[in-house]
Amino acid sequence: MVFLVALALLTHPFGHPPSQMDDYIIENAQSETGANNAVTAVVFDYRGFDTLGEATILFTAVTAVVMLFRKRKGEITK
Amino acid sequence: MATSVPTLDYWAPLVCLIAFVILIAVTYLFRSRGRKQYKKGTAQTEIFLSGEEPPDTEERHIRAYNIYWGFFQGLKRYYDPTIKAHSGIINDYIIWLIALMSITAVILTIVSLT
Amino acid sequence: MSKIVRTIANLLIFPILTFGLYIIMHGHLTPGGGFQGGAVFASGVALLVVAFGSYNIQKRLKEHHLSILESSGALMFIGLAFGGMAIVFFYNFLVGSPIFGRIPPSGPNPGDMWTGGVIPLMNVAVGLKVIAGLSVIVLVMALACSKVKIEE
Amino acid sequence: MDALVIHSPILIIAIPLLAAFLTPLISKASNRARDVLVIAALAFTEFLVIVLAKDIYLTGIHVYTLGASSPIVTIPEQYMVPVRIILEVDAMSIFAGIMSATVCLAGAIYSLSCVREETGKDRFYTLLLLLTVGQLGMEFTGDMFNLFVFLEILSISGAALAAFRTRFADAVEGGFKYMVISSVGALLVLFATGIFYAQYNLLNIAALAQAMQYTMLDKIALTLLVIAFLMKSGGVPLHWWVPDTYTPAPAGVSPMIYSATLACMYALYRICFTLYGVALNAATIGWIVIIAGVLSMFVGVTMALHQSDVKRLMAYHVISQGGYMLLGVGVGLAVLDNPEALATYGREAISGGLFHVINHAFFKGLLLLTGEALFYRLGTRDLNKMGGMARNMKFTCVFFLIGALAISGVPPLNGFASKLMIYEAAYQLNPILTIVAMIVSIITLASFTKVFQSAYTGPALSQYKDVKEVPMSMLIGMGILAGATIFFSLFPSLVVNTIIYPAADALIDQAAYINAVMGGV
Amino acid sequence: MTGSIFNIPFLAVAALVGIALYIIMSQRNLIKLVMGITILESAVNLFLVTLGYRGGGVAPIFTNAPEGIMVLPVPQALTLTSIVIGVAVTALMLSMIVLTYRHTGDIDAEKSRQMKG
Repeated sequence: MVFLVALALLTHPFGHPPSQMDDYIIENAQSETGANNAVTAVVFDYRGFDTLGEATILFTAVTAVVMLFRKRKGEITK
Repeated sequence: MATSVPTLDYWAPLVCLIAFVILIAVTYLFRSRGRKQYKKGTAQTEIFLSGEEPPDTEERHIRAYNIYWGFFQGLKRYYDPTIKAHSGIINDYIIWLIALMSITAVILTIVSLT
Repeated sequence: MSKIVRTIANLLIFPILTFGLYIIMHGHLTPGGGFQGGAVFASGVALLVVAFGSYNIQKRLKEHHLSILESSGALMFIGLAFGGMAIVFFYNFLVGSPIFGRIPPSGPNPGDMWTGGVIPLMNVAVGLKVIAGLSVIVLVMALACSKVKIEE
Repeated sequence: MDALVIHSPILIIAIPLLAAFLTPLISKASNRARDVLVIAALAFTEFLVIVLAKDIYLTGIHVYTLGASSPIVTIPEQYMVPVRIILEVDAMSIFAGIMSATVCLAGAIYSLSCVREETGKDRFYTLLLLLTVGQLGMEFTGDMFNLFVFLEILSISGAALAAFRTRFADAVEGGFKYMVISSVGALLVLFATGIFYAQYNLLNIAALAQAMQYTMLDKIALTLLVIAFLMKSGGVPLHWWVPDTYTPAPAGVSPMIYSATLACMYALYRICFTLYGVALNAATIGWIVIIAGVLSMFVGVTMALHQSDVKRLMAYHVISQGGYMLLGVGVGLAVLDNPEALATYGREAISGGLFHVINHAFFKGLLLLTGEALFYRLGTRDLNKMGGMARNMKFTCVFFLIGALAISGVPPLNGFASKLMIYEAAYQLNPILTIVAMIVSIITLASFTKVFQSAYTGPALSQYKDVKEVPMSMLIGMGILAGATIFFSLFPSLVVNTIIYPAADALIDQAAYINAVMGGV
Repeated sequence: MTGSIFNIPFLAVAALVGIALYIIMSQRNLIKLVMGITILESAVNLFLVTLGYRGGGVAPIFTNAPEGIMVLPVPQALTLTSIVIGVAVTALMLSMIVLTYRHTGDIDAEKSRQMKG
């Protein structure tokens, strides 16, 4: 399986990615969002919803960890 | 077989329900024509087991493990390996995943080659 | 931990926290942003936990205060997203306004703090969230694994 | 009202999310306010889903571009491809959304009294809302990476909820297994997303579907996606986690984890039909799905028959009934590139599978709730120790009977209607499939007879003399699902014509999905 | 370097995936299992970041940027997201292992299991 993936990946050229979507972002990030950092522009503007989801995941994990280690009534039962 | 009638065009649950209600009504009719001779609280309503004492209430209940015992015994050759495969070890789950993934990838590759 | 570790931690903690805040504030200009800065800040908290022990830290830094901070960060973030609701969810409604509204010239430039619309604010919101969130995780897991039984 | 409809795709996701962020703050003030907030948020979501559904059936696919100058500008001016994240809601998505929202509402109402005795309820409700968000997000998104993000939200909150009763060792174990399985699955999805991005520099599903060339790398991505989602939707032989996770999960949550499983099944269908669509080697993948479905049905039901733990038994039925859905849709998938067969029985098969999805979400949710009602009152899940419960818990018994008869496909209940559709269509592809499906249906009835006999009938047992009926809100939660089951039973053709056929057509009609985003570019 | 057969980053990705899958399949220790998942995650992240590289490109940040073409920003954003997700997942799994240890006194997948069959 790994071999198959590796074989397939090797046929893919490295260093020359197709870039129709990213060219738009590099060109227009400054004028549309006003941010110099294109990565931040992507993170918070173009793909802001993903970041909201990501923040939600962190929130979920924190909630879950605190919930797992919450104070319990009584002892642990096996 | 050029066209087929959509299945739900001839499936009418209301008709089925009405038929069911009628059946119940007929059953009730038959039942109500029966004779009501027994009296509650007498020996007529108690369990008769060839004159022996019936077992306690608790023991009269057939527990879950008795049910379909013969079925499992008959299909022992299927059940033994299947239950063993459900090992509950997380690594095994992943091994199945990888194995199935490899098989699928190989099938897809072979199909596309031919 | 030994005295050396504690002294060094005392020395280092303020530069680390300041650096974290700097990364959060300048996320729209330089590499970094809310997540990275928050992680730097939380690593400072982790350093404190390692140096002084989770029990001592927990007396100062209550986990439910942190979780309130985290919720407010998340609310601020989603509130900013709702702010663009007049047009569309997540619309960058501050571009062109007096707050963070300037638009930099295209191409390489020295950078201006007051650009980016809602992005710097979102960075702060996410930064708050990540600081609180990662600190809570570190603290709670350290407490759970410590020998000092304070829950039960 | 108009603005509400336009913005409803995002509001359906954002409102439970906002409520989830608010819950920890509100619950500091009052527990009562928290309960009201949770139920209100879910009820409002349900209302929005229905409003949006009505509009979709009238006007077609809704798109919502996040952060653009207008929700319907999917592609920037003078440009060829979508750049921003786009939510795309068609009849299939809203069908899954209706299912998820309803089940989650019922589960939340049921939970109100079910977890009353536990500590950490603030966290519980937050996670419950987040689980809802994850499902709805997965169903509505039109973006591969966004799909991955919501898949993770769903997995983490689901795993945490499964482990909610941390005082039991098996709860933690179930949660851990679910987490490992889902994180591996999600990483496979992410890897596939990376492969798509490498080739086409696109992340949007519609744009990818248009650009799809079915190269070698695409085949590998297809394998990764199909296997990952097959695992998350509990198909044999990747079903192992299902019983482990469902058994110890708290009651109100089990139906929600179940609808999360169905959301993953939705993603599987979306990948096969919409993302690959005409480019797909449909017969091969279709037969893989069919074989997985048949195996799921058979292994699931035979293992269920053997269980003595009431919730574990029902968890194995989750697998087995999931097989019906895979079979139904798989039959449709296998004939996707054959228009004549598709029109003759393919559409019918897909509709049957989808109808079974929503039917099963309701009656299996109901059954899981009744199983937990027994645990709530008796403190045990072991069938060997139960007996005579129909005397003490009359309503629960009635609800159980409705669910059990529906799942076994006894007419006139809705399980029969959807199974009939699957039988008829599968028979035209291969009669053996129908025979297996019928045998499985019989064994299903047998296994629920076992539960009914050993738990509800029999003489009253002395140790359970004082057992009472479960509290009101648990009955309401079960009542909602039972009501939906009966409604679907009595008016199957109404339901099928209104929501199932549009959903099936939306699955088949790949071009419409692409056009809604690409605008015929 | 462009178009050469030896695409070292992709080879590294494949190697990491192989190592990770081997660990997940063979190690019964739950902590090692989590390590395996983390390595798998690193492999995927490396893969994503590698996709956005353009030969000789600079970071896509305009503040005092040197002249030249820029690498693609989207994969970097995706990787950022997936790293944070990975942290969350790992934290949750480790917490569950701690709880498992408290309950059963063991972190072996076989010895600490409660449910099977």
